[in-house]
Amino acid sequence: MQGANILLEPGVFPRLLQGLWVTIWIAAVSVAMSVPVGLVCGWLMTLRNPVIRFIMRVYLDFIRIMPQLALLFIAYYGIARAWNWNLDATGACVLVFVLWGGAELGDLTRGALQSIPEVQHETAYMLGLSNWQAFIHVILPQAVRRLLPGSVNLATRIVKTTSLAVLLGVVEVIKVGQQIIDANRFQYPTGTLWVYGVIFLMYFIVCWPLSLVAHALEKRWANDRND
Amino acid sequence: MLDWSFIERYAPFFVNGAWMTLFISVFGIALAIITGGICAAIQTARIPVLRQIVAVYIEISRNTPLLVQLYFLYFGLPKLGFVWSAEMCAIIGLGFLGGSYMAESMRAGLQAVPQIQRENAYMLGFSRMQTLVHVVIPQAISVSTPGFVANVIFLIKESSVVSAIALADVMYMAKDLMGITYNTYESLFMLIVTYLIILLPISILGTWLERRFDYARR
Amino acid sequence: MTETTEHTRRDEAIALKVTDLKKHYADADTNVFDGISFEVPKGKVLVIVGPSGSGKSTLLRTIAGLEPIQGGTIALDGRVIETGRPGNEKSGRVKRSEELRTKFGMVFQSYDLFPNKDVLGNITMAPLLVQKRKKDEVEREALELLERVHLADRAHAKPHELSGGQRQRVAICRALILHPEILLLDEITAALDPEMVHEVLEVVVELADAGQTMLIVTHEMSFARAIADRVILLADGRIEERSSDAEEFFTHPKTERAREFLHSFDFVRHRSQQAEQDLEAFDAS
Amino acid sequence: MTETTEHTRRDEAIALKVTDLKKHYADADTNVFDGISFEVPKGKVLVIVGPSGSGKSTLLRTIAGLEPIQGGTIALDGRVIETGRPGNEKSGRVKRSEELRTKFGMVFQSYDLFPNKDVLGNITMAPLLVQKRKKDEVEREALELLERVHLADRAHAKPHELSGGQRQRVAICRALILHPEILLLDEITAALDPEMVHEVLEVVVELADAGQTMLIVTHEMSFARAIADRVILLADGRIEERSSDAEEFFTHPKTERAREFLHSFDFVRHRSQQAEQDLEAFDAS
Amino acid sequence: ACGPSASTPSEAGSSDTSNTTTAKARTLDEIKKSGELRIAVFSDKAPFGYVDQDGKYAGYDIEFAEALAKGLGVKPAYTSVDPAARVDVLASNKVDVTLANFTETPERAEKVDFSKPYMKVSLGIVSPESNEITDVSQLKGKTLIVAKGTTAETYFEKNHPEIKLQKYDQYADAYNALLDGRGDAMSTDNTEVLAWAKANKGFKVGVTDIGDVDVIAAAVQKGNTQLLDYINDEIVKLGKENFFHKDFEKTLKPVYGDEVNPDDIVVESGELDK
Ligand SMILES: Nc1ncnc2c1ncn2[C@@H]1O[C@H](COP(=O)(O)OP(=O)(O)OP(=O)(O)O)[C@@H](O)[C@H]1O
Ligand SMILES: Nc1ncnc2c1ncn2[C@@H]1O[C@H](COP(=O)(O)OP(=O)(O)OP(=O)(O)O)[C@@H](O)[C@H]1O
Ligand SMILES: [Mg+2]
Ligand SMILES: [Mg+2]
Repeated sequence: MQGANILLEPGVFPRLLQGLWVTIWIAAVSVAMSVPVGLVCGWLMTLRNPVIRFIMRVYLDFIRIMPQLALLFIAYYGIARAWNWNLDATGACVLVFVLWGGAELGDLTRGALQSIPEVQHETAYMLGLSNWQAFIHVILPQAVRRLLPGSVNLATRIVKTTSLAVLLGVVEVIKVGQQIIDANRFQYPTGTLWVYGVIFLMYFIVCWPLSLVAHALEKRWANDRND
Repeated sequence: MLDWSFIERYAPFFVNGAWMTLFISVFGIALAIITGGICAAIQTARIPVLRQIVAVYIEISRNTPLLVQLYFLYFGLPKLGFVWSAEMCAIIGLGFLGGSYMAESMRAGLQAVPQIQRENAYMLGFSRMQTLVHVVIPQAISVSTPGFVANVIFLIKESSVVSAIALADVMYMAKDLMGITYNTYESLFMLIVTYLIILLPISILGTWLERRFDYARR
Repeated sequence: MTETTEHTRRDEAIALKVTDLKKHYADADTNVFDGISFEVPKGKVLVIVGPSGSGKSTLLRTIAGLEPIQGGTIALDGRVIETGRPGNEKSGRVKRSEELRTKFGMVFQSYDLFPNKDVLGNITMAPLLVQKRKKDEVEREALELLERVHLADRAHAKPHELSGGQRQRVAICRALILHPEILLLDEITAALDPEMVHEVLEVVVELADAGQTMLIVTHEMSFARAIADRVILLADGRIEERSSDAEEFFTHPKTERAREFLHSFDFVRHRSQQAEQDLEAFDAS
Repeated sequence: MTETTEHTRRDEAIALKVTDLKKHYADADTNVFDGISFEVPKGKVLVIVGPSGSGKSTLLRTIAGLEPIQGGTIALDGRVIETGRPGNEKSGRVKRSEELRTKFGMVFQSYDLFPNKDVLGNITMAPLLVQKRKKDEVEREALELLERVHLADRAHAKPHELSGGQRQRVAICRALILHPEILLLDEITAALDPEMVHEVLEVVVELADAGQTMLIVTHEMSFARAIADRVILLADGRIEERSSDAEEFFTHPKTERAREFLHSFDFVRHRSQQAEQDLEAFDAS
Repeated sequence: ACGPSASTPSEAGSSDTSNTTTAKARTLDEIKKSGELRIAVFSDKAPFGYVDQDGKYAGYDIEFAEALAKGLGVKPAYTSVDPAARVDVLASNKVDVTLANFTETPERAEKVDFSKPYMKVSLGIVSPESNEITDVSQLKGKTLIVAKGTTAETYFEKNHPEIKLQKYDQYADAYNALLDGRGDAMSTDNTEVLAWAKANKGFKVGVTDIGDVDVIAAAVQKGNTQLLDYINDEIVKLGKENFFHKDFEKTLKPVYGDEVNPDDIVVESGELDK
């Protein structure tokens, strides 16, 4: 058990935290950028135009059916080169997570918008509200409530999926852990257990509160509906 | 353009990789279903202590990435003396992760069966077992199927991570080819095609199952 | 509270007799009822009316064995089948033999057919599984029942293909095929569109005419009036008025409570009568 | 089809006049209605009754502008506000000015309050946003309206904290605060528990007494009888009977169709009368 | 395990097609202007390229990298790579130079341009003392651990298909797998296994030189002669001050001790037979 002392080595913990910061940074930027992308996608998905509909369908289905890791490789090794982009591994991660998060969030948005009963639109019309007023004051507030729990869950999934960044060579928390394991292999032969254990916990500590928030939102807003 | 002779030459390796992916997925998903079933049963029956344990398990499983779970199992646990093979780790990892997702969809199915259906069965004289087999489960399946299918696809996708512990699945083959031959586009192309071949039929089958078990009630 | 005693004629056999029934829900403050007694003679129809929350459904559910009772007894055909015990609130559905359970037929308000079986499957399931009867005999009887409720042509429809009124008629057949001693109907038309109410209630009337013992909870007063042999008005878990002459109850209720209750179903108040004072009240604002 | 002409007294101003209205849904085979005409005098109540699917809701929705019409005209206060054009089935809600829209107040069957606003917020939203009225003035009026529907104490409740009957009363206030020329009510009690029906209908009766012009669709015949100035029986998209004497319509309907329809709401058939033949039919099976 | 047997691609020999399009490399001027020379290095391959206790890059390759950047008057910007990614980071212009113990092979030479060498190696095999592998033939039917995209992988795929390879993305994983007994032996550059076995009790390098003697060099994107010329000049220039021997003293000696003759490893001025 003295392998645990690896965690007390000077520099080890701060470095892991730095690595975790990279993880969180990728996740946070991806989530932040997914929001506008997702809202636009969601709106596009509600349109009746068959061409747009088909494109969005293919986009969503492709993103959904491909493993995220495969998408990361496609983005990092394939797309960047084909389009002559200078995209580093971190950039590729963000790109993939935004495309993925955007598609998923778009689908959530579509679901939320379409789940609002037609009678809400009709009531707004009868009360003389303009389309814009109806959207801002009636539809959006309700859509957001239906959307939020699912979005927080999606954020959790994005955080978890950032772990794949290590396989593109991004120096995030797992990679830092591997470097530490490597550099201390001689003093701490059982360091692997402890370092991976700590990383495991770190992910849990980041994701769990998000799960709790999603749960709480779901509970809080479940009965805040008309039906 | 793509080099088709290259694709022809290496296609068999992707077939092998696909078998590995399926092998890991089938056993991993089977384990996930068993784990999920037990958890869902415990949650639905509200068994005191076990219920809390299940709740903790579900939170841990859902809030940590499979890759880290695998590293921990594959590289971490040996330091405690448990050396499991890569296949074993992959299946356990997938089962551990999938168990919570499966539990969630099964529990949703069980809870969606209205109490009144059980009451009807009681009034008609059904035994507990008859109620379960002929009334509760057929209806629970209807609600569980979409989530269940989504989970199956999700787990097969997640299995791409097992290449990190040296299991020669589809992803591993693609990485390998890219590393040795540097034919990136062809490798990525085959990667995409192989996953489409594995996942599209499952996705279509899933849609069919959803329809099959949607008794379109109300 | 006036608990008038009931006089059942000597020659009337009693199908169901409830004595001093006490019911308490686990986390509720007060008892739903604290001693209720009544009986249903064989072949007769007892209708229970009363405001929402007065305990009508609970009463049917305790009799059916879906809820444990905390006091009193329930007797079927002169045999006590259940005796209340205090403190068993949480014990769930009552343990009754399968045979005993099938002596009560119940139809609920919601359309609760088994969605995974077709009409015939719904009706034949219990006789086949529980009573182990022969398949062709059961199916023949099921088809006869469907004939009676005018649904013979829908034998192979799935529940979701039926209207609400059709589903309720199938639910009645599903209960009838077990030849229950007594049929318990809990607001079976409450969730129906108005024009379907009739087709269902007509079936019930025919059943009553054929001598089926029934205990009916309903909000349809004209139906209650047409079908009831006896009536009970339940309010706040007490029997506020009981009458073995249904016509009398609906036309000349004895208690103030019953008058009030019946009044709330009638809207034959003419505007002219009230207009003046209402106008004042309104226009002032 | 007997289209009796209506005789409106000279001194009655006409609030709403519908002439030769044609309505067709995009993918339906037949027209919902193919030329319907009627009028609602100011301050009067027109009740529309008829079996399910006869087009009652569609009629209200076309008048409200929620559905485009394919023929005929709709006139409000003598001014034609809409003229039908064939082929516009898919064009969605009619483009009407905000001012014109608020001249119609509508309450639907479903509880359609905005769930994200409290009671006061629901009522004051339109006057504040659309009419740009002063906040304190609007809130004062809203509270007065709530007083009238006996909900003054629930001003800050969220919709999900209200019962169905309370929600419908709030929905009525939300429509009233815009001072609509005509109030359109589409089966506003159909989704309510029986004892809540009364509290809502009472409010509507009071409104009628206060002189609010209304067009009401309802299945509650005793309510219809109590409130109607005129009645229309709609069936299969045609006006089968119309009467400017509601009492007459309910007691002595002229057409066979109306008799049939009204009959289906009454269950005052006595068992003894039918018992014999029913018994035979039943016991034989 | 009872899983499907995984035959791996390279058993069919590696392909020689090269039609990969590339993202245009930066010119020297662009590099100077940006103030950064982007270099792909290992971060888990002590003592050649690793991250030290303080989280800084260090090692034999890093010393050279520092010198290259200094010669241009810019700062080095390191990107950590996996062995398998070393070609692609160049092709996709994610870095300017790869300096990650990159062994020159004909296949690689088709995809990237190698500079003059600065090190020479052959492959070594490290195995547990208790079950030491002293000859390649002993490996028949056994499992050999390698890192993906290394010369060891290519060599064994091509020449010893009878040996079962277990491949990891990263060196750290491969070493860990050997420590946990997931394979019978591990192979990579002899310099590397020597260093590793010295530090890990219970492991021994039973085979020190299989395959040809290969050279290790810096690599740039195919056709980037401008940068390549600069590196070659720099290698010659550094050779004059015996830079790589000093590098050896500083980074490798503490690990190898006196057992290894620096001249067996180090190449000065890109001249092999010096
Ligand atoms: N499961 C339960 N737990 C606690 N209290 C309950 C439960 N079910 C019903 N109650 C309460 O018992 C009382 C009687 O309810 P019950 O449903 O029997 O009334 P009801 O007369 O059938 O009303 P309705 O006409 O609305 O169907 C009510 O006050 C109700 O709130
Ligand atoms: N959006 C629609 N598209 C096509 N047909 C419709 C649509 N809405 C209603 N219909 C059809 O139009 C006819 C009239 O429907 P409507 O809802 O107006 O009847 P209703 O008299 O209000 O019935 P209810 O009493 O059940 O409310 C029905 O046959 C219905 O199926
Ligand atoms: Mg009830
Ligand atoms: Mg309608």
